[in-house]
Amino acid sequence: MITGFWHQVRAVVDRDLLRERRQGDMLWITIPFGAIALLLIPLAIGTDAVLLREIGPGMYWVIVMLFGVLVAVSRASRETLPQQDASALLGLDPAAGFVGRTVSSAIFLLIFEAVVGIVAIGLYDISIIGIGWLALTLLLVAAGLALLGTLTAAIVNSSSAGTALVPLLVAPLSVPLLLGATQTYDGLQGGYGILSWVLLMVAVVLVVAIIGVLTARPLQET
Amino acid sequence: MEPQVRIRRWPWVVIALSLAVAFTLSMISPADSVQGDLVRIMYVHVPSAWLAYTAFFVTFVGSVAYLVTKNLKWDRIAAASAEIGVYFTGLALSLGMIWAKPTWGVWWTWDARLTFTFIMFFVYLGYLALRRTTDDPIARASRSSVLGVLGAIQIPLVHFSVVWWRTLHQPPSLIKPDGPAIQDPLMLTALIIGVIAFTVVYVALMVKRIELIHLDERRLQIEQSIERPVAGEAVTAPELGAT
Amino acid sequence: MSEWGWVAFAYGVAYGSLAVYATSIAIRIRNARKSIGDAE
Amino acid sequence: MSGAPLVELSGVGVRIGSSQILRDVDLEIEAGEVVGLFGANGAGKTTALRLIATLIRPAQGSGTVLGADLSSAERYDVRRRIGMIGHVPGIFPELTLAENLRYAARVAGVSTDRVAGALAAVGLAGAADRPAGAASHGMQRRTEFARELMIDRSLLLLDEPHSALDRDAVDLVEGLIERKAAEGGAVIVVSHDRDRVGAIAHRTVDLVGGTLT
Repeated sequence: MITGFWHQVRAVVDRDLLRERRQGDMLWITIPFGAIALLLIPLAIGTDAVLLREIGPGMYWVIVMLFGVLVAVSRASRETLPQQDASALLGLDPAAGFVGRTVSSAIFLLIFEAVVGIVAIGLYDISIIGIGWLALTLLLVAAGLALLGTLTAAIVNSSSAGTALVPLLVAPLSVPLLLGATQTYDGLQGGYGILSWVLLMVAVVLVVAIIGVLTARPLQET
Repeated sequence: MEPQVRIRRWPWVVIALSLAVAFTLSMISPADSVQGDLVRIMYVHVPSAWLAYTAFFVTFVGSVAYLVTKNLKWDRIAAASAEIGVYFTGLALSLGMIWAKPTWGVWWTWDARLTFTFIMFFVYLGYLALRRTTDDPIARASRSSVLGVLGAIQIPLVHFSVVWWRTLHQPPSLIKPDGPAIQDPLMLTALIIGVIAFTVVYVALMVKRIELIHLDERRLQIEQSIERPVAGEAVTAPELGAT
Repeated sequence: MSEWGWVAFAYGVAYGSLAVYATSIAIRIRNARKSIGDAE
Repeated sequence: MSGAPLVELSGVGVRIGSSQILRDVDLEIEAGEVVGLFGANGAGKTTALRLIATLIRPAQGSGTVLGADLSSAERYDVRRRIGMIGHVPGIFPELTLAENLRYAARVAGVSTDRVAGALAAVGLAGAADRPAGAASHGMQRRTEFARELMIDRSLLLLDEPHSALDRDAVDLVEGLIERKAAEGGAVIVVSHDRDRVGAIAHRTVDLVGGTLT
C-alpha cells in the first residue's frame, strides 16, 4: 500500500467533517430536534421537579441513543455509488474508510451529546458528579454508537430497503451502551462501583471496532 | 446445472415421534408441590429457550465459517438456523409470559432473562429482515454473515449488562424466576427428554428448511437461466409506426 | 383459569405453533417444487 | 511493461441482483490501446466498465486486470492504477472542486500540491472554490479529468466522455486519451457516438445482448 492507513483515515475524517459543516444537517436539524424531545417529555408527564430530576438522566441517554440511530441512518444514505466507486479507485483501504467514517460520526455524536446535555442540565436540574467519569462515558457512548452505526450502514449498504432497516439493527445492539451509561451515572450519584459498567462499554467499543475493521473488505464484496 | 434437490420425508416422521414422546412424558410426570400442574409448562418452555440459544449459536458458527471459507453452504445453515431460532425465541417468550401470568400475576416482569431474550429476538428479526433486502446470494451471504457475527458477539455483552442491571437494582420481589426445584426423578427425566426431543425437532426442521433454501435457489436459477434474455434486451429499437 | 387451563393454553401455543411452522415449511417446499416443475 | 495484456476477460458473465447483465464476454486489451465500446441504452456498458474497474466480481468465467485476478481479493491492490469517469460524477457536492481534488490526492497518496496545476490544466483554476454541487455538469466532468491527471493511472475507463463537454474540453479529453496510450497505458471509451470515438479509438467492440461482438 502506497498510502499510510492513518493518512487515509484523516482524509476521510476531514472530508466528512467538511461535508457536514457545509450541509449543516447535524447542527441545524438533529441537535435542535434532540433538544425539543427533552422539552416534550415534561409536557407529556407533568412538571414535577423532583420526578424530572429523577428521570432526567435516563431520558437524556435514551435521546442520545435514538439520535445516535438517526446519525447512523443518515450515514447509510450518505455516499452514492459513484462516490464510493471513486473512493475505491483512489485505493482507499475499506478498513481506513470504516475507521474514518466512524471517527467523524463519533465527533458529531460528541457535539450532540454536549449540546443536548447542557439543555438537559438546564431543563431537568441534573446534578453533575464525577466529571471525569462522565466525560469518559460520553466518549465511550459516542464511539460505541458511531461504530455500531457505521458498521450497520456498511452491512445494509446498497440494498434498497437498507436505510429503513438501520434502526432495527442498531437499537437492540446498543442496549449495553444504554445500560452502561445510565448505570455509570447512577453509580456516581449513589457512590457505588462503576468500573464494571465502564469496562462493559469499553468491551462493546473494542468488539465492534475489531469486527468492523476485519469485515470491511468482505462487506465491500458484492 | 445442479442436480435435483433431494426431498427427504423422514424429518416429518421424526418430528411427530419426538413430540409424541415429549408430550406423553410431560403428562405422566408428577405435579410440583409448589407450582402444582403449572410446572408442566416448564417441559415446553425450557426446551424452547434452550433451542433459541442453540439456534443462534449455530447461526454464529455458520456465519464465521462462511466468512472464512466463502462457501454458500454455511450461509444456508446460518440462515435456516436464524429463522428457526427466531421461531423458538418467540415461542419461549410466549410460554414464559403464559407461565408468568398464573404464577406471578403479571404477563411481563423486567426479569433479566426475559428482557434479554426479548432483545435477542429483535436482533435476529433484524437478521431475517436484512436477508430479505437482496436476492444476490453472495451479497446477501457476506452482509448477513457479518451481522450474524456481530449479533452473536454482542449478545453476551447484552446478557451481562441486563443481568448486572437487574442484580444491582430492585431484586425481583416476586418468586425467583428460575422455576421450581426439581425433586422428582420423573420430572427431571421429562425435562431432559423434552430438551432432547425438541433438539431433534430442531435438527429435522433444519433439514427441511435447508431443502427449501436449495429449492428457492434452484427456482431463482431457472428464472435467470441462460435461455432467458439478458437485462439489456428489455430495451428494443423504438418502433415509430406503433402508435 | 384453572392450572390445567393454563397448561392447556401453553401446550396449545407450543404444539400448535410448531405444527403451523412445520406446515408452513412444507407448503413453501411444495410451492417451490411446483414452480420448478413448471419451469422445467 | 511486459507483453501481458492489461485486460484479459474470458467467458465472463456478470449478474446484478437477480438479472444477468453480461454473459460470455471475451476481451483482451494490450498496453497502448484505445478501445471504443459501443452499445444501446441498457446494454450493460456501465456494468462492463465497473467489472473492468474491479468494482464488481464476475459471476461466471475468469479475468485479470493489470495482472490481478478479478475473482480474488488481490484486486484491491491495483485499484489505484485504474481511473474511471462514470456517467454520474463521483464527487461530493458539498465540497468545492479544489477540496474534492485534495481529498482524492490525499487518499491516493499523491501530493496535494498537484491540485492547483490539475485544475489549471482543465481550465478550472478560476472555479477552484466553487462548491461542486453548484458547478455545471461539464465542470464536474472536467474536475474528474483533473483527478485523473493528478494520479498516475495505467488504465482509464471513460463512460461517455464527450457528453456535457464543450469543444475545448473535448480536445482536452482526446489529448489525455492519446497521452495515456502513448505512455503505455490503455483506455476504454464507452459511447454512442461512433464517428467521434471511431476517430480516436484503435479498434471498437459492440456490446449486444450482454456479450461483445
